[in-house]
Amino acid sequence: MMVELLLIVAFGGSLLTYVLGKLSSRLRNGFALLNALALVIMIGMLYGQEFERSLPFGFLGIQFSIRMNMLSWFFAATILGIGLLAVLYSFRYMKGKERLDYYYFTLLFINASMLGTVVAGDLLSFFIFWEMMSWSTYLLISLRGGGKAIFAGIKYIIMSLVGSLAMLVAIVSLYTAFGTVDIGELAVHMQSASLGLALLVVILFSITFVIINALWPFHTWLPDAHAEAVSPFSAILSAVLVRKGLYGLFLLMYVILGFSFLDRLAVGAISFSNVLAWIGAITIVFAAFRALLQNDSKRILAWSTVGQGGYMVLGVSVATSMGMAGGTFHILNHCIYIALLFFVAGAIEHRTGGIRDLDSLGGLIKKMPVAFVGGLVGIFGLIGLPLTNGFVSKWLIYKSLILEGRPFLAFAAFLGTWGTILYGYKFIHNIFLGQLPDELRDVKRVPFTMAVPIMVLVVLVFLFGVLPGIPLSVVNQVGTYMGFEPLDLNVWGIPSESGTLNVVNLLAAIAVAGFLVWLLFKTLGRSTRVDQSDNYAAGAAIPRGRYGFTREFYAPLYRIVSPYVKDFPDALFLWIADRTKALGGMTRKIYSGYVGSYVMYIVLFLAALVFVQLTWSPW
Amino acid sequence: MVSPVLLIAVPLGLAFAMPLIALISRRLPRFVPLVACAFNLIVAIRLIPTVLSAPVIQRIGGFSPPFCINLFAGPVGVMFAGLIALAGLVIAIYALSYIRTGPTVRYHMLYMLLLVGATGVVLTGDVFNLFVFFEVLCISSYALVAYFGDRNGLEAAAKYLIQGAVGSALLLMGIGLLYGLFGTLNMADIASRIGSVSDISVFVPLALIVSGLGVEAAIFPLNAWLPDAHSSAPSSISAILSGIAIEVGLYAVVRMIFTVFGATSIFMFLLFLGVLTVLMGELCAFAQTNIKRMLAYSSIGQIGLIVFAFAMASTISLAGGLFQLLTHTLSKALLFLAAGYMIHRSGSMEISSLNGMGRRMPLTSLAFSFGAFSIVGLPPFIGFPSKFLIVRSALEKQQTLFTLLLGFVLLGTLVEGAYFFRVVQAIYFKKSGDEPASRSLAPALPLISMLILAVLIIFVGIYPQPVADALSTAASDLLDRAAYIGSVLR
Amino acid sequence: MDRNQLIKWLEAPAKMGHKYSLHAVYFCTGCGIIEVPPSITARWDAERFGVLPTASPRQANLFLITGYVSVKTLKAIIRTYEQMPEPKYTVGFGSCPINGGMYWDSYNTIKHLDKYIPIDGWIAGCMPRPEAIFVAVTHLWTLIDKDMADGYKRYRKYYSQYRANQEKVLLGLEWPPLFPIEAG
Amino acid sequence: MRIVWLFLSPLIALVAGVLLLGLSRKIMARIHWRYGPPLLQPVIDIIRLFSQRSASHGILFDLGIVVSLAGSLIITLFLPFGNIAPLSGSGGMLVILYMMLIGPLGIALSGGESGNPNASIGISRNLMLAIGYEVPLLMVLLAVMTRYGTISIVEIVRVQQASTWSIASWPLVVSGLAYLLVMPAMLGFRPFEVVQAPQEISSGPMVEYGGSYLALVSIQHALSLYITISLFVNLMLGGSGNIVIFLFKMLVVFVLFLFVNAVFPRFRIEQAVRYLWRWPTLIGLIGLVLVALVGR
Repeated sequence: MMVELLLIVAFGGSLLTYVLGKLSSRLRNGFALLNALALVIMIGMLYGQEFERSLPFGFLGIQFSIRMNMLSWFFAATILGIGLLAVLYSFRYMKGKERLDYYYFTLLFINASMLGTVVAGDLLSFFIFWEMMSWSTYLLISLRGGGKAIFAGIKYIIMSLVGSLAMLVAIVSLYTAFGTVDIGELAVHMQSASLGLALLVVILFSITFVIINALWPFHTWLPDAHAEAVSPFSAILSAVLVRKGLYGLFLLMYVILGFSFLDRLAVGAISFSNVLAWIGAITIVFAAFRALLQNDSKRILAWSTVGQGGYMVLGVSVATSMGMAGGTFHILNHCIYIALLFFVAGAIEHRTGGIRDLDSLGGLIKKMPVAFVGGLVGIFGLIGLPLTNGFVSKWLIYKSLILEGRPFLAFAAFLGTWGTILYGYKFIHNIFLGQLPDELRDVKRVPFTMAVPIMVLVVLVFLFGVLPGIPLSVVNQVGTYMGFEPLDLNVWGIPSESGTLNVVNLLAAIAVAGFLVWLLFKTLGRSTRVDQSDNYAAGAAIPRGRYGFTREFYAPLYRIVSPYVKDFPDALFLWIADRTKALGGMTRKIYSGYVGSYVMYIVLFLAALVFVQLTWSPW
Repeated sequence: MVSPVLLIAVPLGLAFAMPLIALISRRLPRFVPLVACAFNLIVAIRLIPTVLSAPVIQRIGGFSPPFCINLFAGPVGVMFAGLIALAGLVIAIYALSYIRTGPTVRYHMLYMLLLVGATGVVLTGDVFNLFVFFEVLCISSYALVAYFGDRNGLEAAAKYLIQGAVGSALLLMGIGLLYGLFGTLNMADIASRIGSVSDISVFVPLALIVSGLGVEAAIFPLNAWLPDAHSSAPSSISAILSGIAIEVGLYAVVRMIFTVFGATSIFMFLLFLGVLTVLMGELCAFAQTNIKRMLAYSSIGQIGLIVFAFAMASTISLAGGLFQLLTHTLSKALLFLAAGYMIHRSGSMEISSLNGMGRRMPLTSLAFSFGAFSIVGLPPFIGFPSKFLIVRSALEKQQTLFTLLLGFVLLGTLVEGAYFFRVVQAIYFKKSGDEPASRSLAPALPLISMLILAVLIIFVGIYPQPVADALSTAASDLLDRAAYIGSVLR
Repeated sequence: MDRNQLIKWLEAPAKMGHKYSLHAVYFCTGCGIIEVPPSITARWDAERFGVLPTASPRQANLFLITGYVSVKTLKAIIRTYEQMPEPKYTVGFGSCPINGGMYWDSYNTIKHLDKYIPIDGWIAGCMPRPEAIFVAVTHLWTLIDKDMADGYKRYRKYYSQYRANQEKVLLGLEWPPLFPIEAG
Repeated sequence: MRIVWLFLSPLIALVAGVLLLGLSRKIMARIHWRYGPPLLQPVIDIIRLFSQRSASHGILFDLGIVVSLAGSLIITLFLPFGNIAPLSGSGGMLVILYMMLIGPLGIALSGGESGNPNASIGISRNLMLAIGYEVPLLMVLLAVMTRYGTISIVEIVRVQQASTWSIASWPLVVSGLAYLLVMPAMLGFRPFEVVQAPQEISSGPMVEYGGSYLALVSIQHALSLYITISLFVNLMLGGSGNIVIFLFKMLVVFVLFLFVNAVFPRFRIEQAVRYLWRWPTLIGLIGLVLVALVGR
């Protein structure tokens, strides 16, 4: 009964929030927070339960059912956790903006429908929740208004519509083949399915999930959408919503099809997982270099989201338990630090009056220390430095790739990481470091309700980085649910035979060495704090106003790589859209407005009928 | 046991009594359509359970078929009648405050006649009656298109009139040929004897009738009148035209092909025609900047979808087609009604003039977006189950051709989504121009009518089971020729 | 290295460090700079004395003012001197910094540089040869040994006067005082 | 015993690094026909710097340096040094790769905090150079790891001890060549000395460092010299059974690249990256393909 209650609370909560908003905004905010909190608590109580139950009602004779297991729980937990933080964060961020009732309603509604997709026990209800997720997301992306946001919204909804139509066809063909859409039963039936059907279904589903997971070449909706949405929602988008695609892939590959079947799909070296892995690799490298060329704080993060999706797919498609654990754990980690980074970018935006251009910021570390800590930790997690959570999952992914003898994929992954370092440092440097421009002298520090989510996430990044055993045990259960043998763990890491990971040694070493050096530094060195204006400028006093090197930070590298990392898919899709419009313009010419030709059409139609009859005589 | 004759007789009588009622009070005629439609709705609903068990054959003039004119109130017919009455009621409520200028009495009278014609077409069991009712329908709609009497309206009406006349002429010729062949006009009778003559001599009337009815049914090359007529008519009339008139024409085509001619082999032709219609309609709509023309073209696309569904000629596909028909009636009526007041507010039909409507007319905009989502076929709106049924039926054919054509249809749906979402964005997220975003609701009555439609859309979308069951019996009834013949010629 | 060297190292490492690693600001104030390249390259090789040109004043502890000082240059000199970390040593190279030299009557040349920043040693001559630099360096060593190279201490102590002189000639400075200025 | 080595090996690395630094100055002087400074000149400099009072630009300005030096110190625990590798059991090559980031990142953060454009330019050059040489380097490392089928560097060294040096074994010789080509860039020697180009950007990231900051940075520099070379020695020259031979190998490699350093002028960063992405990458790719073909 718990899961039904969960869904009821989620959907009802969103509606009720809207209604309360009409009464008073305080009431609305309070209730929204309460609702999100209640959901988190309920999902916490559901931990470890595993059941599948059919609901009393159906749809066109298809019985709805819900299921709860570690896989669903894992995703549901991420969704609700980030949802809670995003709601808390929104209070100050959205303050004074218009259409707040609408905003909170849609936000909670999206969370609810995402929850629905992960607890759905049959593909039809999965699809229905999925569609609700799509259009409600579309309704929230363009909230800001303005040309770019509008464009982002339409781009998103059209691509996701392509995906959902493909999925609809796939689901219905499954239904016509087996007369059921229940996931559990399909898993049984699929083993006896014909290859043709399986291939069709796999391809159609993969289109859907690749689009929503924004892998190359279907990534093009993501950067616009994430950059243009309001920041708390950007966090939700790239932390959890994009990862629904991976949930779908898990469902497809390991729950419905299963290993044996995936092997049957293989043609020589071209197997489903191989293709997927290479798509992931291309995505990683492409996204890393695209991110280098960006100059908008949120756009950088958006591209990094694209790239990280590639890592997860790499991990998942190397079907070893270690790779699987790496991919799954990376989903969690990414959802933590990307949300953190979007919160930070949003805080900067909020305080500096909506500045996202990296050229016009700088030196904010003195003004917004909390945001700086958040940003730094987030970037460290993104890079995957030791003692942050990103390190463990990336370590698992690299290692599984190397031990599986996939050096080229591993190379792509490493290269992506080094690209990440470049744009990550650019993000930190151009926003927080360097000289503080005059126009930012009176920037205020991050408000409390925005600082709390940031700090929570910072703590999580380090917690999961230092004690990876805790989340990995959950990840292990997810893996075992999908039929992988569990990794052997201890709370500090992975004591496996071929190269172990032991974080406690790292922690101790870094702590001791850091302490010693600090001691040396403090005892021997004597230093006086000077103002930023007291700075070496070849003997001259530094110019007032703006003095720093932020513009075209990696200019020589741009000059080298920019010809090779053009966004060809995007251009292609835009071209297609453009052509379609032109085609419509041409077809309109048929309706010339001259009635004579209209009558002629009627006569021609008759003539065509006669012609057909006389030629083939079908009637 | 109410008689189906009432469905026609009462509104007809009221329509002709309208001028007399007008003598009593100028404000009274506005309410007559309400009364009539409400009455029809009740009668139809009362009838549905009985006809689901067995069709009601209403003989007129005491003779027994084939020597008399008979009404055939099968499940399809009665459901259509009910749908017509429902749409008519809702739109009549809307019209109460929407139609203020011009010869209102004549408007309501013609409106009634239109509904009568439509009801007659769906209920009659006699080919010539079909023609007559069709003319009633068409002529009243010609007049209504030109209601405002402005240049566009008159031009559109003239075009509509010419093409409609050509269509009717072809139809009449076809019917004449049939009469010549069989010496009877009763559908069942013709159907029973259709096999007795040579194919080619059956083909000629078939071709004539299909193209004649096709004009009203707006199948691809024959639908050139539609965009002008729908876009320049008053919004209430646009709603009724694309919500009822086209569907009735389509019903006539289907009844003719399925029941009278039983020409199963024409389906493949219709299939391609349907797909072509979908692509044409959607592509043209995608290129429109005028909201009403866009909606009109999208109606063409929807008709194509329905034709596609009918032409697959399986129980599920027919049910899907009928369901899609219901979807289209409700959603498109809603869209036209909502658009009507938004245009009324902004004073222009350009999509760009709807920018920021969401703030100025929140409820109307909400209704519009419901309609749009439902037409595109997103859950949990009514459009989803119908689309689901159509896709399912196409895939159950288990043939590559059908799958391919389905792909094209879905492509059309994609384009449809593109332009509808564009409009929704314009309404909600584009900043309105110079005009201050002062919030003003549409008058109460139109809102009520939109509300009814919206509630229906959501409710059926969430709980489509009963509708689907009823429609599947209707579909089987439509498919089953022998039962039809038998039930009439007892 | 011999024994008393070692003892010196042990008892005063900092002082020895300053002696044997004099990193000079590579700062061209006047024509005298022409003598610096030969002194640091293979011909005379200043590096064997531990004298090395640095790129930024933050890293240096020796300031060679090579050649005449115009008013405009004085500002840069003061700025650079103030940015050097203490302890720091200044050497005026050539006669111009001492008394204006051949520009003694120019309206725009600073005579008596030591009115504006403290100078630990002078190298007379126009031009002095590179050997003179090494003479100066060895002389500076002895001064450091005797704690007489205390220019930076003087600068702290009499900062208000120095600042006053600087502002008089430069008509105001656009950076705040380095040390608190006591009144009077 | 292990505890002792835990503290001893960083110290040895430190001493070795500083000596290498002094040696480099001496040898460079001799190549220039100069007498050159005493061997311990770096030590004198460090003492002098520690005794100077310096200007700080903020907390990150201090922390960055500390973190980078600490990170560099820790790597010495993961690199086998002779036959001693106190912490190599926990993470292997991947950890080393990531820890090697901490040094440059720390300097980058603190340099950025200094708010001097020269520092920013230097850092951006540093990162660009890094991605320049990481591309071939990663190919080489992956070739080695795939060849020996392990990510543990101790294992790699052991296998080489058993059989032969990787640079002398068949498919890996190509990768070894690529490694040799990128070594100057990793050491920051000419022609890749673009990061702290004193004549252009006044020693780049270190422009604001004086006193103890500069001292720590130069110690870190010495350590990074040590780390880079010992990684090469471990991966390519088969490490060594005892410390002396190990240090000797390091010395040879170092002097080799010192000669390159002495005779080359400086690239522009753009030329440097283009070069690194052309020849070494090509050779590294060939090596990787060969390894992938030949297998273990």
